Amino acid sequence: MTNLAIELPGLALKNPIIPASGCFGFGREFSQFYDLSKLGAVTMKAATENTRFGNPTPRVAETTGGMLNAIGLQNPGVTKIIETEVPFLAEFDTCIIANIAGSSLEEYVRVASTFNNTNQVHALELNISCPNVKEGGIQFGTDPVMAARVTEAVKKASNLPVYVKLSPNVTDIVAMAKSVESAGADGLSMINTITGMQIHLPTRRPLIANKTGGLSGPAIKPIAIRMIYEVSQQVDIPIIGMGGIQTAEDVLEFLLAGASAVAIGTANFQNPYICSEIIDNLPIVLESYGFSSVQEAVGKGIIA
Amino acid sequence: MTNLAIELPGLALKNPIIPASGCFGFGREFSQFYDLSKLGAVTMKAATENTRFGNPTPRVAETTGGMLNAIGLQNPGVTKIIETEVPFLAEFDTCIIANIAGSSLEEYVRVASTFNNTNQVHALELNISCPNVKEGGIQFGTDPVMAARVTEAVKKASNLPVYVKLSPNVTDIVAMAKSVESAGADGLSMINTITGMQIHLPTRRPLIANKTGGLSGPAIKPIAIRMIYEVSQQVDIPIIGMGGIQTAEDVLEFLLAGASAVAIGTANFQNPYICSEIIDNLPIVLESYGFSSVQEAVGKGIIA
Amino acid sequence: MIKREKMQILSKTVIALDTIKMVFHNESISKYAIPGQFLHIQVENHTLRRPISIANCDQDTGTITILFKINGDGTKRLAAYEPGDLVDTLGPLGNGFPIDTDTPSTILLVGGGIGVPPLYYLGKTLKEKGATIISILGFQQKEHVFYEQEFSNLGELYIVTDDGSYGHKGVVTDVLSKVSAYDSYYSCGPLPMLKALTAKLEGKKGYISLEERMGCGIGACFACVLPTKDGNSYKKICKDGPVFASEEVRI
Amino acid sequence: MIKREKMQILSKTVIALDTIKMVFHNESISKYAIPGQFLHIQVENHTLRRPISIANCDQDTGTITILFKINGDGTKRLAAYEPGDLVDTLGPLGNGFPIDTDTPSTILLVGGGIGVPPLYYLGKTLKEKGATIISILGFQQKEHVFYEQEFSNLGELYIVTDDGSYGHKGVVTDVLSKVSAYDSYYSCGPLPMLKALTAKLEGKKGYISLEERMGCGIGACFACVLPTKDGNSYKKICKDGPVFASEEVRI
Ligand SMILES: Cc1cc2nc3c(=O)[nH]c(=O)nc-3n(C[C@H](O)[C@H](O)[C@H](O)COP(=O)(O)OP(=O)(O)OC[C@H]3O[C@@H](n4cnc5c(N)ncnc54)[C@H](O)[C@@H]3O)c2cc1C
Ligand SMILES: Cc1cc2nc3c(=O)[nH]c(=O)nc-3n(C[C@H](O)[C@H](O)[C@H](O)COP(=O)(O)OP(=O)(O)OC[C@H]3O[C@@H](n4cnc5c(N)ncnc54)[C@H](O)[C@@H]3O)c2cc1C
Ligand SMILES: Cc1cc2nc3c(=O)[nH]c(=O)nc-3n(C[C@H](O)[C@H](O)[C@H](O)COP(=O)(O)O)c2cc1C
Ligand SMILES: Cc1cc2nc3c(=O)[nH]c(=O)nc-3n(C[C@H](O)[C@H](O)[C@H](O)COP(=O)(O)O)c2cc1C
Ligand code: FES
Ligand code: FES
Repeated sequence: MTNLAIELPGLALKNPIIPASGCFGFGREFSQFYDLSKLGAVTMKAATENTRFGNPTPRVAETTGGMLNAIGLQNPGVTKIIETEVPFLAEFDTCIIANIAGSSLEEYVRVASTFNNTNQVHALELNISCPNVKEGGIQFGTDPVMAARVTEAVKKASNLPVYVKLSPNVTDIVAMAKSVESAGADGLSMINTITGMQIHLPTRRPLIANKTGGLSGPAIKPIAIRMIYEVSQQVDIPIIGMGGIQTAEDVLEFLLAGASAVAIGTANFQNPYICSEIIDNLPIVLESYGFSSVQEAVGKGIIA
Repeated sequence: MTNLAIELPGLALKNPIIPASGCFGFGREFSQFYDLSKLGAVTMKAATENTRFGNPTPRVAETTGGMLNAIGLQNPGVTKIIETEVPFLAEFDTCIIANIAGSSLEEYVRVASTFNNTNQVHALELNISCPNVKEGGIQFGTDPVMAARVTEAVKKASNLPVYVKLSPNVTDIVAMAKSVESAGADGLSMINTITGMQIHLPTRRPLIANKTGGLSGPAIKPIAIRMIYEVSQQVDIPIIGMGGIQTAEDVLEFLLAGASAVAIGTANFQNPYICSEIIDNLPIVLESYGFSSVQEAVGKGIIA
Repeated sequence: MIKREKMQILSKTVIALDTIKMVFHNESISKYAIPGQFLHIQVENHTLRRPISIANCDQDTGTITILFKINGDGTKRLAAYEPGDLVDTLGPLGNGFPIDTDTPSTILLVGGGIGVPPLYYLGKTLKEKGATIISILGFQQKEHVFYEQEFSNLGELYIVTDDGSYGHKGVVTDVLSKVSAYDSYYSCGPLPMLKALTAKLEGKKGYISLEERMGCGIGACFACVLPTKDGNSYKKICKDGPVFASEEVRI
Repeated sequence: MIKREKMQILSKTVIALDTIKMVFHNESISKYAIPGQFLHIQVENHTLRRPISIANCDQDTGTITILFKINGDGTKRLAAYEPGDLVDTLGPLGNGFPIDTDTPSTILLVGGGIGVPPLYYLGKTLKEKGATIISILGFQQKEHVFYEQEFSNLGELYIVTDDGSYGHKGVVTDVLSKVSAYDSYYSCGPLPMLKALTAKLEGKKGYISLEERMGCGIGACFACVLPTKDGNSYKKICKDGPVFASEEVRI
């Protein structure tokens, strides 16, 4: 029996498969396809202090091997999420990760501390890397000093483990990771989307109303694997890896690169059953490559 | 008659189509497929001071929508290139761009000045962005101060127009572009490849002997378009755009984003006739979107 | 009940310029689909599924019909599939047109271009339930016209083309004055058409079906939202729509 | 003359475990291809072409045969093509085996696994030119064995399998002592096999065909280089090879 369980700060995962923030809503829609109790955890759509309506549409566009999105953090606000979404997810036997975002350090702190009052959320994911909002978001994610400051402030305000979600839009991802590690991060999530743009020829306008959007999907997988490998060599906190995962084989590649668990985003749009199917396939794939547990595969790439 | 010609510093291009450095060798192999005089220009494989043997093999790997490469600047050295390759290319009625690389500022300068002695090369492309060599290369390409220094030194040493080839592996591409512009660059080439990695599951080793390689192909096109757009808004020197171009429609997208000419890399491997075919299709595509010349389309994206 | 099904193609026909009729066999989706709902179709090597309306459905034979226009790479690839091939589909998605079956009434259908398809299944269903159907269908040019026979079988029909190359010259709103009296209208088509129509028929009871580029198609990704009329809230086209009461949303 | 051709598939046969024989019709490539050359094959939705050796060629009928093993996604997709389909191919590429036709001689062919294919076209050609052929073919297991009949038609044949499930148990070098006298050898197979063989046959005149992951396949991208024996220079497998004199390169 292949052991899929893995223990991360605050997250006793039955398996390493987690739907990625923003690609799974608050779980409701996917609960009609399979029992969410099957999942290692669920990461909720980003929460901000107040209701946000997000960017104008169109908000998504297809690219070769991937897609762009500029949703713009649309969400009902942290209070409503705690009132109506968290209780729904808490019915399932799975961990809940709250993805939090803000336009200022203070907003991050207020959103984080609001989650203190619920005992149904297991960890926070600090989204300092959303490329799709005008203020906040990505600035925190591209400057190591700013990233450390917001991490430290949120750690102080929260009683939950904090995973910092890193942006790949940086020159030195290792510097970012080290900076938030020393600021007290319990873990890292990486990577968020890469800023991109596409122009529609007939109208000469960007295919996304917001001009630029975040690139996700298999196209970015090699970039994710490289960054996770580099970071895992230099930090001691665990990594939740993501970026283009579509199969259980991809999951193993992320584990070998140094991730301890993975998140699955874009693939949910092609196949709403994807997380469930990967959980079914993972033991077979692990075994066929000689691993008897997830834990055993973490960081086992031979990268001399 | 659609006018494909475009005039850039040192380069009176009959059309905006240029094979990208490293994807076309020194033209010999492709000259068996079509007359190289058809091309706007040819960018040669990178030249260093001495012969380089490059990285161990495997040096390429396929990814979804793209590929990784880590050739490692293998080349016969600048003197041999001038002796044997430039005269071959000079037989064709096309412009020649010499891509130059080095491990130190001094090497860049020596390589650049060696090209002063030939009057067959029309411009230099300063490759400060090769992610596949241990020293030099990418350091110059990720630090605006270093980039400006090498640009300035090469400009001083050379009597040719200098196009600086930018790396996308940076937090702030606009800062890089502005920095080399004020250092005297005559134009920009962008983007070079994005550093990535893939792990082969059966061996648990990277698919490329050098561990990481540079990601190219359609997968990176949205990143290229975004960066070219951003930079073109902030600099006054022309841009040679590249990254995933496969069709004449793609070329128009790059022009709309702000490129004045384009380079075609990875697509040459799938179809050795690609540059020739794109040159044939470009007038039709331009016309069908209402442009009567290449010049007219440059920067005409409506990106409010 | 949304399902992910491999639907088998029974037939493929070109019914107008770049316009394809494709009939599938699938017991499950054909059983549940109601007029106005759509399918989210996966074509090979594309990241995102393509939303396509259900143009007809037969529970007895277990068949589903779609009509689509070759627009970009995805629909081009879809059009290249052959009878016998299986197509990965998520459906039926969204809320259909509300069908008031209590009082027999007269219904106006207004379709523009590739917005026509869902109205056929709607008209057929309404007629079966006893309603009188009047249809106005607008197309660019003669070569784009399709389903004329099918709609004229439902009742009174007006066809308009932008250039007058077939039927009346003009846009759908130009013939509104010609049609007999009706109780409510249902419309699907390009946004400018829907804007003009709902403005002109302000106060009339009406339902419109909207399009937006989609990610998930099931309400999870927030790609396809639009504001409600009051601007204080929003709706998801894929889940809350694609059909909305005309006074409900701001278009 | 390298050409880019759409080659039509005439037939497709499974000849061993995951091993496919595919016959194409193409007048142009079949006219020029010599033993040891390869094709660079484009499969849909893959960035890079796949290099596959020419296993046989018939100028009269204009046919070309390849034998390939399903290895990863590309060869899996290639194996899914059907007779009648057109396959985008660049070829013939590389330099073939040098064929010394002046003095009739005895030739040893040593093939391992999916290195066997080019040796068949070579053996056939050499035999036609009057040479005596001895072949040693190594496979993993019984299920992998192919072209036994074809090679035994050429002459003396030894088949070895790693596990002894067919023919001799062991590796190709284990049966070298059994074969009759020969003048030179030609080999293609996995690198460890080629290393062992060239070491054991040091001093003998021999040619080996090498593999490396390729970009362009025509000598332009420097993806497929290997050092010459003296270490002072390099060769491109796609253009200078894939066949090299055994003393020429460092493997
Ligand atoms: C609810 C709904 C029902 C529809 N019903 C039909 C129908 O019955 N017949 C028909 O021909 N078309 C219909 N459409 C439009 C159809 O979805 C698009 O024509 C199709 O997605 C274009 O895909 P493509 O790959 O050919 O174009 P591309 O432009 O290459 O597609 C790129 C991306 O944009 C999206 N996209 C492009 N155009 C549209 C559009 N108009 N609406 C939504 N997304 C778009 C694609 O889905 C894809 O994600 C419907 C759209 C919606 C939202
Ligand atoms: C000159 C030459 C002749 C060959 N002749 C044959 C033949 O006759 N029959 C046969 O079955 N195989 C042959 N091969 C090996 C064949 O090219 C690979 O099996 C094939 O490319 C694998 O592709 P894939 O998509 O199935 O595997 P993947 O692993 O998915 O391929 C990923 C990438 O790696 C490359 N690659 C993987 N394995 C090899 C390999 N062994 N050699 C070179 N590139 C590789 C692929 O081309 C592709 O670019 C030959 C290789 C070379 C270089
Ligand atoms: C439509 C969409 C919405 C997203 N929204 C969020 C979000 O709210 N918060 C966040 O941290 N990441 C968000 N992401 C990023 C994903 O969580 C993930 O990091 C990224 O998409 C890479 O994974 P993938 O390639 O598997 O999609 C979003 C991605 C997509 C495609
Ligand atoms: C195999 C290979 C070799 C390359 N070698 C060089 C090089 O020597 N110098 C350079 O400036 N860029 C080099 N590049 C980068 C390309 O010139 C180009 O910037 C990049 O590949 C993006 O374009 P594409 O997506 O069209 O390939 C190389 C790219 C590839 C794929
Ligand atoms: S498409 Fe995802 S919410 Fe509508
Ligand atoms: S594959 Fe490009 S040089 Fe050999």
